[in-house]
Amino acid sequence: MGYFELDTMTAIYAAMLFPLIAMAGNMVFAEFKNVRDTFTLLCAGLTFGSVLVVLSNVGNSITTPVSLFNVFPGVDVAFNVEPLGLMFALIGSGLWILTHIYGVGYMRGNNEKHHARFFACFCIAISSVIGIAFASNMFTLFLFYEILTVSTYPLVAHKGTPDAIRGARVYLAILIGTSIALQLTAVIWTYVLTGTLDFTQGGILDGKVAGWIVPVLLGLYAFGIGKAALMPFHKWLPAAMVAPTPVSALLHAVAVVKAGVFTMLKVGIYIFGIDFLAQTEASEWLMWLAAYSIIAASVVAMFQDNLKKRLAYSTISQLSYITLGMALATSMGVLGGAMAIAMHAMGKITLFMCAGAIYVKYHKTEISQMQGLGRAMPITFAAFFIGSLSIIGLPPLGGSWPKFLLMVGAADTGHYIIIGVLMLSSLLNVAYLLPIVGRAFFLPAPEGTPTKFAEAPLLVWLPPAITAIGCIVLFFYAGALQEFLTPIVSVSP
Amino acid sequence: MIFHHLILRVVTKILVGTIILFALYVQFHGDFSPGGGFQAGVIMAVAFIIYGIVFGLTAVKKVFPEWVVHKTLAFGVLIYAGTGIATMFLGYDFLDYDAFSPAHPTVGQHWGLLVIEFGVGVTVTGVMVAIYYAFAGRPPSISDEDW
Amino acid sequence: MSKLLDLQFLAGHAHYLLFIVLMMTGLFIVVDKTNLVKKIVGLNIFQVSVFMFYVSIGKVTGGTAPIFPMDDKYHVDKEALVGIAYSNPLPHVLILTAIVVGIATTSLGLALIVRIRESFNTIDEEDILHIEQEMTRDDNRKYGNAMGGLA
Amino acid sequence: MADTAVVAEHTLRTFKDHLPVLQVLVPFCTAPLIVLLGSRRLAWPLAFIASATALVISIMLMWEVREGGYVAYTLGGWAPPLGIEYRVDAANAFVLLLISAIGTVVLPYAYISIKDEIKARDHTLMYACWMLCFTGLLGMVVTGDAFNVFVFLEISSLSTYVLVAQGAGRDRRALTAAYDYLIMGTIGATFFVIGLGMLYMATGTLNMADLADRIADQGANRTVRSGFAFIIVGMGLKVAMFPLHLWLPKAYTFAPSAVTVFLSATATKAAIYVVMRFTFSIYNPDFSFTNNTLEIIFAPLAIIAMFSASFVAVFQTNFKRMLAYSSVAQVGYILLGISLLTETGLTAAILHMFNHGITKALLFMGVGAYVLRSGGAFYTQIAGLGRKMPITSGAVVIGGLSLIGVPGTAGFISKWILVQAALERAPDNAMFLAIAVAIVLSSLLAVVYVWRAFEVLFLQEPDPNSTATEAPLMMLVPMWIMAGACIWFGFSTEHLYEFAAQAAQGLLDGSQGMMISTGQGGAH
Repeated sequence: MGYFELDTMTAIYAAMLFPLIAMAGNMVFAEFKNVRDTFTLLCAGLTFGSVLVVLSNVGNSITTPVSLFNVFPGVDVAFNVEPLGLMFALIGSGLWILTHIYGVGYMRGNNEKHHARFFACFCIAISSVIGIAFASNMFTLFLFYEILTVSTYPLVAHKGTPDAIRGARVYLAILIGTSIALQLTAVIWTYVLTGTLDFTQGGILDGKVAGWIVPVLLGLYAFGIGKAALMPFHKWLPAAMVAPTPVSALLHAVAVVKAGVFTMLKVGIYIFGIDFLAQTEASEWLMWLAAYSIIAASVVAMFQDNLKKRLAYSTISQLSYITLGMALATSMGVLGGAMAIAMHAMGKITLFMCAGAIYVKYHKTEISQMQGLGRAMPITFAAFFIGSLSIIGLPPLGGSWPKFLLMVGAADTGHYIIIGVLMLSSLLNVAYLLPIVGRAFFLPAPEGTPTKFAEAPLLVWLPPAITAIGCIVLFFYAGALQEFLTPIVSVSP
Repeated sequence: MIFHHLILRVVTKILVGTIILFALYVQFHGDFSPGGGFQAGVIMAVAFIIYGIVFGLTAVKKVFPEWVVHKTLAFGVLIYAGTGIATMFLGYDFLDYDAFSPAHPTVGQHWGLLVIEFGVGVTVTGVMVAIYYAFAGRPPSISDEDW
Repeated sequence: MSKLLDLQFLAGHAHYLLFIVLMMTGLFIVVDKTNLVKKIVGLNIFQVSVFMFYVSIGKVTGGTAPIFPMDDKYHVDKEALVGIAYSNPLPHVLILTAIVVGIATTSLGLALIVRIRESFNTIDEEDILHIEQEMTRDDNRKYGNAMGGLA
Repeated sequence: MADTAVVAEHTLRTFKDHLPVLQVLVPFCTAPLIVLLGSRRLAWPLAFIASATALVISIMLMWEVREGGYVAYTLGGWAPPLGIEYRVDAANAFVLLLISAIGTVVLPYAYISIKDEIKARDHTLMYACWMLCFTGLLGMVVTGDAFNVFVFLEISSLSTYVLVAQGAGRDRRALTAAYDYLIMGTIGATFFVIGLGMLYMATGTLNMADLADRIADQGANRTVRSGFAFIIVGMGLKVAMFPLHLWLPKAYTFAPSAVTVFLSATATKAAIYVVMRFTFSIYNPDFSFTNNTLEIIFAPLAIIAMFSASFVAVFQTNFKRMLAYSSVAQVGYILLGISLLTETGLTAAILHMFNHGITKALLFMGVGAYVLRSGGAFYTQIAGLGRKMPITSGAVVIGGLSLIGVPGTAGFISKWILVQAALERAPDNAMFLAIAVAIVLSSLLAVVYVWRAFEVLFLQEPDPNSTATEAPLMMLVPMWIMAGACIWFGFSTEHLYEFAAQAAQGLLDGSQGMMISTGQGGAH
């Protein structure tokens, strides 16, 4: 098939271009909703296809950066492929298809306004996610990172209600604020110190800096990457829950937050270098902070009654796993973090989609209102159940592997307390996720709650079902995934 | 039109001509003795202004209508710039009067200077008269709309 | 300067002192007077001080006007040139330009004042300020609650 | 006729040599021509042709000096330092390009906006003034003679006062704005002249290059120093350097939209160029007093401006006024770049001059479009116009992002280089780390005030009985040209950057910078 003979760079550009085409399509066909949505779906498929082409061309090797154009001497917009980014791109574009289907069902079932604008911004966000995934230097990454922030703002503020606007403000203030005030400083500082921003195996800072600068710089990055929702810069995530569920599902369970932790990993691996971090022990404090985030966020999640808020806090704690993996500065830890990106994405999107399904059908947002709803929406809640198990990390579900790897990593470095932390957080996960399912299935339904089978529209319950199955499938392919990711930690000569 | 102040009017009528004559003298003598466009222009303007003061604005505007004043002052600037452009077309620098008679630069300078001073004079006259019209021509208080 | 007050020095720089006095007077008028026309007058005094400053720079002791003596056939007569010191004409020329600019500024300023007088019915800064504050208050009453939400 | 052919041929051969003077001459001749023809229909085309020609000329000049060195031109064939000399090197070629480009792009926009905002009887004179202002700004930049700078400065200022006063048709406060500007501007210009007088006393010359040499020879003495003080203060008024900026917000707010666009993008920039020229080329930056002025006075003032002006901008209820205050803040960035005294810093300053020029022009054009359609720039009046005027608002969004300095826009590049410049000096002095932080923090304030405008535009419900429709094409095209420039220079800056670096080098070489000669201009 001629299509697969696309060379890698073309495929990358294609993967970034198709969403933009889809956006244009949304603008053009704004009025004809069926044409518009099918067109977008088509583009989503093509995007995923091009990423697959990249996969089939490159496999898990690391390609040399190709510069699109030079911005100013020493800094240029360039792309390359490496396993971590490829995985991220796969997740992003793959789940986009599902989310789009789901989104169409949700927006129509919920008769929201301004569909065209909504999907258009969505497309830009996806495009910038691909850009982040394939960025080969910090400048490019930062560029798309900011585009992602700006393009998701209209999505969060979509409803246009005062509290939607307020939430969007918090969202923007924290993300832009941290990224400009801290991350940008860090990036430029790195550039001044090393004269380059390219992601290179083993890091670029090694030997360039020492002493107090290293932790400070790491801090600037860690807090500057607001999308990683590291405490105390996590508030935007709950705030962003005012957005329509598809947004929460794709962006705040997959694209945006994962972009954050992805950046975090990239910085840890390719800017600082694991070994450099290990010997300078600059990431020690970050590890403890992450551990704290994990526990604290889980605890907060327990007391949230609003389902989406609870999921948001759980996301915060799960993200800190990945930060933790980076902070452990061991290959195992990093691998664990990298895998967690995939696993958590799959699990969390399931949960969010289920939440959306419940909202679409019965307009229930509070957990306390969901008693006995399971009889009415068995599929949804089954999917929810699987998703939560995966988040908790019980075999035979994908979520169990990253936790395992993280523990191994912690054991390697002799941080046994961290193992305890991970255990504890799993218990907390159980405590705040399973009761939802339990209430839904086993508690008697109060008056007015429908009891006979009445699922949400097909387009709304199908995607979560698929992702739920995905959670199970991933469990068996975890080994392969780990294989696939190993090059990122093996320092090349 | 004011009819009193006989002496003023008679004297003015005599003076105006003299003033203009003097202005012309200053103008064209300016390039090798004190004087030149600026002074000449002001003196020339004085002739019109004094006429206006004594015989009223309408009278002087008959002699030297406002639109003509505007054209005049623009025209003077163009004379000035035109001279420079002419020298450029002759292949010399802007305002390099040698261009006018490469053989005897002094003569060239002489003519060039004469022309641009004339331009300056014309402009200054125009500007001075224009300023006088602008202020004298305004009734003390008038609402913003109807002017 | 050993002496506290060096009269010779002061005498030698009298024109600078004068220039400074004039300049300060002008500036003071501009800042202090509320009458717009007086401000323009102050501005003129201020500028004139600078003109004087320039002219005084150009003076060469015993120098005369820098015009070549000519014989009746308009040729420079060489022997008349001998031993004549000329003042430096350049500052004067520059100042001629500056004066013209000054005139332009003054007339423009006055023109503005006329228009201000026509639309505010006063040329006193205080009153104008009050009127404008009133206008701003009106604007805020009309459009003020347009904070586009809290910033 | 044979000799005309000869003349024509001769002219063609020397056209290139005349570029520096033509740059000024073309608009200068257009102004009286417009008055002379006195035709409302011809005024605009003439003005546009003149600006376009000026743009072409500036590009050709830029091309000639791209390798460094300079093009010199002697007026009236009097050799410098006696005669007036025009001298174009990388630095002023860059500014010339900025000014003429903005002037050319803005004019089509101005056609509609002026038609809407100004009484028809004033149009011809309006365009004449516009041309004079254009002439003055170009002249200030192109000339190599210190006093000539003053003359052109006054030409541009006087016409600017007139242009600002034209806003009286909409709001009588334009008159007082113009008057205040006149008083302050004249004081500034006069200070500048005093400074020049002192320089002339000390050196006996007014040619910039010559000045540079002689000052370098005789070193610093009291006259030279006080001259510097007068010049900086005088130009500071024109630049709207922080404590001297009071005229700017009022003038920009009440001037006609088109005029505001033109001034905001060019006037301050030309003045900043003069400051650069004097501090770096004429006054050798090695002089301790030059140094101190920059580090002890410029830098703090710049930072105060960045914060206080941005802070004030946050609380404005009028889009136009908000942008005016942000201009003061942005000037702060530029001055900060200058005060860093490194090549990177100066490059950042020059780049920011350019980027801020196009960004602000774009934003003010957007405001003008809103004013045209909804009759005012107050937030209540423009509420929800984002949906009614999507194309305009799209451009405004790009401009706003560039003002914040979001990656992918021009504003980001210059901010990046500015921070980089500050950080480069951090090792030897920790204060610069603080400065770097200050820069990024102040751009957070920009986020706040820009985003408020965005929310008003897009998230608020439009006034139900507003009849606002999309702006006419003749306005949209210039806006989108600027928007395109904002994006383009946000991605591929290398040539711009190299040229700015070139200019910075030229300036930093001080007097030597003005001595190197490759291209000698001037016929014969």
